[in-house]
Amino acid sequence: MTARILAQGIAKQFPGVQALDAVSLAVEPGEIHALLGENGAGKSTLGKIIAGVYSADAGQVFIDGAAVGAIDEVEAGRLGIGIVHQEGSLVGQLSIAENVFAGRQPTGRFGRIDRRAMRERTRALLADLGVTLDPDLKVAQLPPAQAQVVEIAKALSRDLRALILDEPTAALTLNETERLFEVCRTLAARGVAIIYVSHRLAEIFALCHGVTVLKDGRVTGVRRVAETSQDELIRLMVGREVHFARTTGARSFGEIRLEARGIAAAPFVRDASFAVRAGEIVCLAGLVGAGRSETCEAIFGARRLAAGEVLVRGRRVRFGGPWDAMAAGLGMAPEDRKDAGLFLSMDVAANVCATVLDKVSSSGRISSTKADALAGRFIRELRIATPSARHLVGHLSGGNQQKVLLAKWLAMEPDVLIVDEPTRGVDVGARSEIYRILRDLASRGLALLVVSSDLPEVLTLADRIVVMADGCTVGELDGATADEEQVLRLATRHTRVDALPVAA
Amino acid sequence: MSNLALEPAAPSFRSRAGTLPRRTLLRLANSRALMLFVLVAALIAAMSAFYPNNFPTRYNIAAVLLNAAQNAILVTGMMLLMIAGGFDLSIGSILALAGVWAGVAVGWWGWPAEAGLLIGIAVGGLAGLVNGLIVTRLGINALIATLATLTIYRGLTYLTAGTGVTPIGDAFKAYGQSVFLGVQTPFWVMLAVVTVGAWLLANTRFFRQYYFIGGNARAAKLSGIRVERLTLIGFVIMGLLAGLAGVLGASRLNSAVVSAGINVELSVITATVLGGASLKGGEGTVVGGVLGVLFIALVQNAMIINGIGIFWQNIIVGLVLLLGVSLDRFKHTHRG
Amino acid sequence: MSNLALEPAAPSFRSRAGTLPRRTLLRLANSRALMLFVLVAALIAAMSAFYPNNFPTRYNIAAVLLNAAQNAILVTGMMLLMIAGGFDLSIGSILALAGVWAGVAVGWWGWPAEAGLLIGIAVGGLAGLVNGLIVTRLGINALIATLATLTIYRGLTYLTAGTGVTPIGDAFKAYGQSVFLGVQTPFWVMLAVVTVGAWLLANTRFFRQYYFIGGNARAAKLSGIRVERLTLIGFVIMGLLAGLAGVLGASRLNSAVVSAGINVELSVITATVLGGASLKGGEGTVVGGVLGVLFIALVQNAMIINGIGIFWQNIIVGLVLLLGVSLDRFKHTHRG
Amino acid sequence: QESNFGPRDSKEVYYWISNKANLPLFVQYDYVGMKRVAEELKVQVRVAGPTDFDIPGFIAAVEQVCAQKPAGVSVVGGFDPSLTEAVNKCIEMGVPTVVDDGDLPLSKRLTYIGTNWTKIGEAQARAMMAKLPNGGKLAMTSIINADNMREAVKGFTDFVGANGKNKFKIVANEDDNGDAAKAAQITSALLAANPDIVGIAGFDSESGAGIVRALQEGGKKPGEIVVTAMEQTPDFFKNARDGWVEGIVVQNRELFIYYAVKTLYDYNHNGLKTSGLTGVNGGVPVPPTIDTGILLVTKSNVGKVLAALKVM
Ligand SMILES: Nc1ncnc2c1ncn2[C@@H]1O[C@H](COP(=O)(O)OP(=O)(O)OP(=O)(O)O)[C@@H](O)[C@H]1O
Ligand SMILES: Nc1ncnc2c1ncn2[C@@H]1O[C@H](COP(=O)(O)OP(=O)(O)OP(=O)(O)O)[C@@H](O)[C@H]1O
Ligand SMILES: [Mg+2]
Ligand SMILES: [Mg+2]
Repeated sequence: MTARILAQGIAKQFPGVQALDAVSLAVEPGEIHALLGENGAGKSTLGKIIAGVYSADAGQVFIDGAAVGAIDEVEAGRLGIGIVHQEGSLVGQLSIAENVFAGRQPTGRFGRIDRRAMRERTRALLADLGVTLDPDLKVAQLPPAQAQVVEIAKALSRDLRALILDEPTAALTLNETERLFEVCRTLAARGVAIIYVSHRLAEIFALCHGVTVLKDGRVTGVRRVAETSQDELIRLMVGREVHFARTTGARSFGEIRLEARGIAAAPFVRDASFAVRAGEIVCLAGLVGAGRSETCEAIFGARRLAAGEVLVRGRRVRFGGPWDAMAAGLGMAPEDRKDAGLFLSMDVAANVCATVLDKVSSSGRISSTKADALAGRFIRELRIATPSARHLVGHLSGGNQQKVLLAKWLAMEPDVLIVDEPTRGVDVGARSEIYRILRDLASRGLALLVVSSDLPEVLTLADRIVVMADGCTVGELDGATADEEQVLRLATRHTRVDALPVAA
Repeated sequence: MSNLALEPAAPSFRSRAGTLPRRTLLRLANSRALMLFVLVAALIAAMSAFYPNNFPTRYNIAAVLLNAAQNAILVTGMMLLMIAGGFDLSIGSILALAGVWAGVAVGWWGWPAEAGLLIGIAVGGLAGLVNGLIVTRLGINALIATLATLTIYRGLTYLTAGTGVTPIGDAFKAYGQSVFLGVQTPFWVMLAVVTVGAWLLANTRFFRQYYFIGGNARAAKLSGIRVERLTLIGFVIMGLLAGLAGVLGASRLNSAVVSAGINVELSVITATVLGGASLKGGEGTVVGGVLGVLFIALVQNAMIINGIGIFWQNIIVGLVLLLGVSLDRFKHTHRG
Repeated sequence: MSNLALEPAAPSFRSRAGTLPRRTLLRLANSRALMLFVLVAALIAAMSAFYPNNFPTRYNIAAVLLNAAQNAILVTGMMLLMIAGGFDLSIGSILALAGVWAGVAVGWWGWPAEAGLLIGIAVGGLAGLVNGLIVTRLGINALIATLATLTIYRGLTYLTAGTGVTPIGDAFKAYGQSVFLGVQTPFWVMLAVVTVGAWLLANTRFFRQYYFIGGNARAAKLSGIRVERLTLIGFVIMGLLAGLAGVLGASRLNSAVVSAGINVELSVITATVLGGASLKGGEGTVVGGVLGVLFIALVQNAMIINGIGIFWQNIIVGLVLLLGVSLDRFKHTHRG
Repeated sequence: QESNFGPRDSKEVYYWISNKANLPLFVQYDYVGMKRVAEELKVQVRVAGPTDFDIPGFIAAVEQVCAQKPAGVSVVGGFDPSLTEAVNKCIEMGVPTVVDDGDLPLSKRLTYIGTNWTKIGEAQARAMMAKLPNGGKLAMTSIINADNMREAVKGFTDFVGANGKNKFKIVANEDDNGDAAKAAQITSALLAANPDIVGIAGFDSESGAGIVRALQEGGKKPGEIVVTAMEQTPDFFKNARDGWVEGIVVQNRELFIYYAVKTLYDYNHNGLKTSGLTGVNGGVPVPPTIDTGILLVTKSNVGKVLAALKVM
């Protein structure tokens, strides 16, 4: 049987980076093939070359044995290659239906767009993925997880021969992930070849047949999933052992640093109460759209509080904006790193220093020495893979961007740090690194509030788990003893405002 | 500050309750276009009530419509470009260049009127093509590219005919001066352009792509939309429309004026933004843009009828502009 | 098309290898500013070689520098705004308004010259404040807001003194006409403004924040940068500088003219973009902007000395502009 | 298109500097006089200045041209009093400088060559009032911020005030910005605002064409509303023949620069000294103003004009 997708000897260079070097990859029809590798290993680049976004410097791509020359996105679509981009390809101002059929809307007479058909087909595609959304909603109004589902629906809206999924589940919760897997299996059964990129090894073992591991732009191993182990894959990827240990035993915490009492903020947060103590890691868990991110923004002064109060070190505070929150010792790494977190067209050093301009300046004057030193420190400590501190952040791989985002807030040395989805798109090595850093910070007395939709992550990190549903905090669990089921039960329980077991 | 703007009012497909007219109405709702429509209607009503003998007369209405024709044609093209996140400052010069070429062909070389019209429009399209090539091939941003061609095309206009061409010819002027249902040809041409343009932009797959480009060019490209090619086509369309406006103007005055269209880009962009476009791109409708042109034209007409001194006219136009764009901003803030 | 622009050259905290001049040179390298510097130097060398008796004379150089002063002052403020992703179209009107107020205060009311200068600058700052409030408080985008105030301020200028004020007074004109080292005061004021502005923007923490705002306003806000307040301050600074340019101009000409500064916004924005700014924001340097002004001024001077026919001047200016911005685009393409 | 005249090898260069330096009106008339005088005196005459309305650019051009120390400069002064200092600077640098078309009375210019814009306003008013024995509402349109236009507006207004008594009322003074299409738009609105309007005067070269167009579009008959205007293209004179325009003021624009360069040339070459007060600079032969006069073209004399211009 000829491979559905065959890439041979692919090389690709970016200024200062050899992203891919003689990489080969073969995927049979009906196979779900995992592509693994650290951040910056070149996974997305390979996917983009196959999908016609980039052209390779060397090497050749074959689809069903036929060599495809220099193609662009349009041609790739015609060849039946679909791709879910890591960084998204949706236009916020337009409706879900239009995004799904971008440039390929079904048309009726006189080339007129057939909106009814477009809506119906969108609804059906979304239903396949287990989501009910009004196809007329604007994508900008969707929380990241739902946008991700739309992104997937968009790739599925064509007649596919091959599908590339670049970290499709980074923003998804369990439920949607399961649905996506089902869809993948159905497609595979129909003979579609799927390339699956993810940093979650458990997913690889649950879904994939074969796996190719990249490191620094080279293939370090090709395995059958059934014949390999997590440890082996990690070794191939990282070159060393990585282990995830749960927080063990009860640690001692300090005074209450941050407390939220009955917070409400438009449009989804209705009643959130919890406290974070010095040295403690509190994880805010919940389903998509539970209002966790908005709660954090409200606390941080980036969103207007409609009701309730925020206390920092026991004192009631009213923040006019994030600057006030920062002055009070709060920091917040937002979940959407492209839109809200980073300055993509600026370099690493500038991004790291954005929150601490006063720290890198003396008597009002920016000191490039200090800025360099600070950036250099974090590049080393967080092992950010960048050619230099002068590299534009927009050119870093997703995981490394995430590390820059963390660095930016660590540089501020806050008393209370809110981190929204700290490891979205981060590789296993870096993830354990980030966990280590977060724990380390906590042990040094920082109060940490972590929002995460990744349950294993919640269980690994949390000293205490606060669960939100429907804009309200609905319960608390002990981080050391809680299990996935307990969290999910709280998060999915139908709650009414008046029947809330609000945490003390 | 473009990146500080509040959330945009991009058109979207609303639910399809009811009949076609009702749906159209619904689509207008919550939009700049509706706001302008209300403002225009209110202004017409007020003027008709206070000046029944001056404002709602056949000649006055015809004159307002005729004078708005040029900008309404231009706004159709500008809206397309601005939806795609671009714009064209050189339209005034293109307009003059097209008019002068038509004038030279007919008035000096004695070509038939139709050939003159065509050559003018073609010159406009060519100028637009050059703009588009500079922007897409050389990668120079639209602001500086069209600022440069603004002066270049104006220079070419002077070189072509330093004194302009007057008169052009009787056959030629018929195209701009003949009257149909009480209004002159340019108005009817405008009506056709605007109607077709509005329909195409709102309904066809091809033009719908411009909303993607303006909304997020990178995402559009990843979605298989040929951003560069479409941008180029957008500039050519703008050029053709500017050429059309140029030959119509020349024909209406029976004179190809080298100084035609100076500063017209500012009033056209004003109307386009008033009509719902933004510099960021991704939003706006042709109907909105045309209502923007009409609104400004009516305000100017109203001020003269009211006998407002010219010094005050500037101030009032400015205030009205602020009012026009702030009304629905207000609504936005309330929506959250 | 702004969202199609290639990768921007955002400033960064550069390394400080070597001495101050060397560092400055390094910072220039790879930038629009360097490109312009080379172009300016080449033009000066060529003109000096070909026209030794006309170009490098004291009078000619003084005239070029003096005439570039107004735009160079304005470009400093415009650069700040454009770095933050905004801009101001009303500067020409602010300039006229400030000049006329100074003229009225000194020429009509007999106030002392210094009071006239201060009132003019204050009027400029106030106009800038109004712009800033409209943009930040009402959330109206900078394009339409300053287009509106462009006409409003011009209207106010006419209302203040319909015919302008000529002459203003001897004490007043001394501020714009006294000569120091062969060049008139406005040049030295410009030099001070530009030097201080360039230093502040490149080196201070406060002004560095504007790059972040332009880079990503939302991220800047979440990083604790007071986006709205800084935007407001940016508009006030622009207003103050426009006011300064206005009173200097009035003083130099001993005449407060109601039509001063018409269309100046376009040439200032041209120079700013030529100097490395983009409509998207986040990039540009004052040095670049000033070199942009100087380059355009020199090209115009060269054309006068060359005796190039005015019919060709537009075309040449346009082509030179395209050349200026495309040179480093070329480099970009090769890098990426 | 030519904008440098005279023999290329001549070392003696005179400049004519203006805003909108290639305005069709200039090209049509002033350039003709320029070419003529350059060839006659065997000197170079060059055009300089911005091609759009750009006062700073205009001033810059004056200063930079004078920095070249040319044989003489003529500055078109009608736009703005702020040119005064630039002209003074030229004089101080020793460059013989005159002003044409519109005056800069406060400057140290050697002389002003051109028409008296106040008289132009008066001439239009006189022609209009003669045609309207019963009086009525009048309106004006011009470039509102051009100095010479302001003089014309004042001349018109004062003449009507002085001679029209209570019969006439000026209802509007609008700004057409030198754009015929804008003038048409304004005229239409004026007709709507004042259905009983009897006369409209236009002071810039583009006003007349726009006014006439709007009247035609508004269904008026020739002469129904009395129009006075400035000369524009040769074709425009047909409107006087056909009755659309009552009077067209002609300025003899060719003479402006012709006499400007001649005056400068004489200043440079002719040894004549005058003893009169007019003699600046030790009695050189330059009168303080040279009025080229105006001609009012009406239906009665338009035939000759059309014949001379060879317009059918
Ligand atoms: N457009 C670009 N310009 C410059 N460098 C780039 C560009 N795109 C990718 N790179 C570089 O190429 C390398 C590979 O990037 P790629 O995005 O393929 O990594 P990845 O394996 O997908 O990482 P991640 O897991 O973080 O998504 C990285 O070093 C990245 O910095
Ligand atoms: N049903 C919905 N319709 C439209 N928008 C929604 C809906 N639900 C949530 N959102 C959007 O999602 C956000 C609220 O969810 P938020 O991101 O705070 O939740 P979360 O618990 O942090 O979820 P996530 O896993 O996405 O981070 C808001 O920005 C809101 O606009
Ligand atoms: Mg990737
Ligand atoms: Mg969230």
